[in-house]
Amino acid sequence: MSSDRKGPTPSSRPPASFSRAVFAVAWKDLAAELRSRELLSAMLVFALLVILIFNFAIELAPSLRPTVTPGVLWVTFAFAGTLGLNRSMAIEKDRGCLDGLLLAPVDRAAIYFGKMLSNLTFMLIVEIVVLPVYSLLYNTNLFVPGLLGVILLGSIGYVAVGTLLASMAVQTRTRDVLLPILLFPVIVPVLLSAVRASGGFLQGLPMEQIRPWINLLAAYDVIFLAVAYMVFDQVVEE
Amino acid sequence: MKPQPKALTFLTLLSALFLAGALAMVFLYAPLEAVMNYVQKIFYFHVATAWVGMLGFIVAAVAGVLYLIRKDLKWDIVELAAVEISLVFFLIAIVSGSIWARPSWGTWWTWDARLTTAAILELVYLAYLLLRQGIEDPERRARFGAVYTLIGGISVPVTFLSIRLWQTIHPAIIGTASAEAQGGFDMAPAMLHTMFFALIAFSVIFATLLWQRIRLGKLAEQVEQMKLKISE
Amino acid sequence: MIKVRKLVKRFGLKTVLRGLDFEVRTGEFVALLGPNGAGKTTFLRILASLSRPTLGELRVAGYPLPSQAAAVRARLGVVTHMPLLYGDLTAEENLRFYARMYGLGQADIRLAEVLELVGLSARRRDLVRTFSRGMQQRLAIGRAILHDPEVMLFDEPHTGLDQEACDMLDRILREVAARGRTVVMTSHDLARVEDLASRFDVLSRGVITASAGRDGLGGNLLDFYRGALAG
Amino acid sequence: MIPYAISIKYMIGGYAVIFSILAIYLVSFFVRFRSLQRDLETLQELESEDK
Repeated sequence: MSSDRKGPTPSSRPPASFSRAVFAVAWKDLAAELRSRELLSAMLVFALLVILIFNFAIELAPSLRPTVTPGVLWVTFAFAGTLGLNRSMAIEKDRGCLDGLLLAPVDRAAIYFGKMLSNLTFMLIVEIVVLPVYSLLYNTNLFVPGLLGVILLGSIGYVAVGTLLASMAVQTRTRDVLLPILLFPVIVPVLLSAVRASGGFLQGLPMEQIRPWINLLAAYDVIFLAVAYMVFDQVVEE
Repeated sequence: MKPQPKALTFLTLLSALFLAGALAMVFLYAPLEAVMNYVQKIFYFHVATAWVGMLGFIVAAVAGVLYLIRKDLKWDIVELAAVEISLVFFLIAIVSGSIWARPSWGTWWTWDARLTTAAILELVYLAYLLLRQGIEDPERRARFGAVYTLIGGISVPVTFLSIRLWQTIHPAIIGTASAEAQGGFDMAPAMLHTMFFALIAFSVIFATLLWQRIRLGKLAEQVEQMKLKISE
Repeated sequence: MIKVRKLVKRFGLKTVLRGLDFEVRTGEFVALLGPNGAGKTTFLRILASLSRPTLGELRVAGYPLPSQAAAVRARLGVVTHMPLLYGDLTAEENLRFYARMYGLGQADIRLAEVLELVGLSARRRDLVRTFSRGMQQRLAIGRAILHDPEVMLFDEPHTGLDQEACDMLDRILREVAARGRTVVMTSHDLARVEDLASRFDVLSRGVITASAGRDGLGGNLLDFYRGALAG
Repeated sequence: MIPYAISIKYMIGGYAVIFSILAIYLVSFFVRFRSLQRDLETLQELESEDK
């Protein structure tokens, strides 16, 4: 050990700041994922499979594509998302790491935001890969700036609630199956407005018709980030 | 278990009377509606049961928040009781609404905001029960349950708004099941009286059921306590 | 350093700790003994601020719990039978992550020191999931002493370790104690703790039933322990 | 206008469903109450035997 001082450590050491802790948590998730790639590869393969299955299940005829595409995309994101959320929290539970996080002298909400940030990153990476593949396969241009904005807003709402619920789900007996059951019924507003807004941009609807959906998405994001901020310590503490 | 309090016995009897009274008003007092005639009589109980479901939803959300603040397991018992009652009564409302809709609009189901939201709420509450089932520790079960009712309590109204918005922007999708068809008929004063009586009657029934269900919850808690005491 | 008054912990209807009193002075090394299910782990989790007390007062490292949990956490190092490490990060990355969580600034020197101390310098770039149980436990100790805590809590640290790793652990424990740090360790391996600890407390049925210093044992530890459980 | 015969059929069906669900719930309620009460009595007996 570095020094030979005894007794209480001087309290001059600054407590870990909130934002530093948030980024530390997100960083270690990303660093671990960069190495193992198990979470992202599972999410990606699954997402591509969902799209493939949709192709056979509902004839994605060219005339239907503009109306069906947003639905297919969001269902794909939502399904792949639960896979990632489950895995990301299971890692914390595996070697008791959640306790390790809780032992750190940081606000519990910082842990939530860190996990949320890394989950959001995983989700966005999957979306970034899925979009061009879908464009290519179905010859639809998906690179509309508005659509990308909607995807960001929708993903934030999804991950905000998903991270909170996943941290509850991993602490139950039925942890592997519980997350989608808990998540999907409360995520309906996000999916509905994200699908509508995405469809609006793809069909080139006037902004007045899209804006209400964007507002709804933004409101949902803000509300649920705030709720998760307030209740997260109740979910991880005994 | 303590014997049933006098007030509760009284309330239970009152509920039975009110239920009989509501039935009598529906069948003897309320006039026949001109277009839908008999089947319109479902309306009174449909609205009243949906109202009980709403009350349960509100009580559950409030009890959840109170639990998170106070950490007193009695609020957990209240919350579970309210969820269960809400689940049953929304189910009644959905099924009866469906049966009413069939002859009136030629369809069992419309993606109407109220109906769809009620169905989603049912799913939220089923998920809630599954969540509770997966947790042994009663204290954690209560905490997670309260957090989930809180999330549901916020997301379900937002769901309602978003479905409403969906319909106003895309009225074509709804087709015949537009606002006019959603129970839109002229209500005679006698119909209004009947509806309000049914609402009051079912509010009393809700209070009774909630109280009884809370007693059931307390009894279950007592049994758990006895089991622990004996096993020690 | 640690002061606990009338601590009660209930899980729902089940009472695990029933009015426990406990006090540890600075620099003491307390071995907390007791049968399985006596509430040792629960008690340690409460001291570690991982679990909230139902009733009772407690102060750790001079701060009350749970109201000033963050201040306590900054002065506390905890080792449990779970390593609390990430398998897909290297030894060094794990420590660096925790250094950030504890707000340690330029931590490189400190990281090297700690890795040296727990004998993992050579393997600092290897993934933790390739480590044996003993090495993981050593790294877990490294994680716990990273911020040079005033109080250290060990929950059955010897469980699942081979002889060599146990000896290594004992050496580290002695060093920690020699530096005047306060240590509380639970164990049911009496032979191991006998010459480590300076004080022995027995936790049984949710309360401390006996406590004695090294000199006050009156014979050997086993007799003392049996006596405490019987009485 | 809906023919009376059909309308009555649905009305009866509707009320039948309302009251059956209500009845099922109440019965399940009583069953749970009774079984809990029986459990409690058994436990109380067990306890008094212990003493």
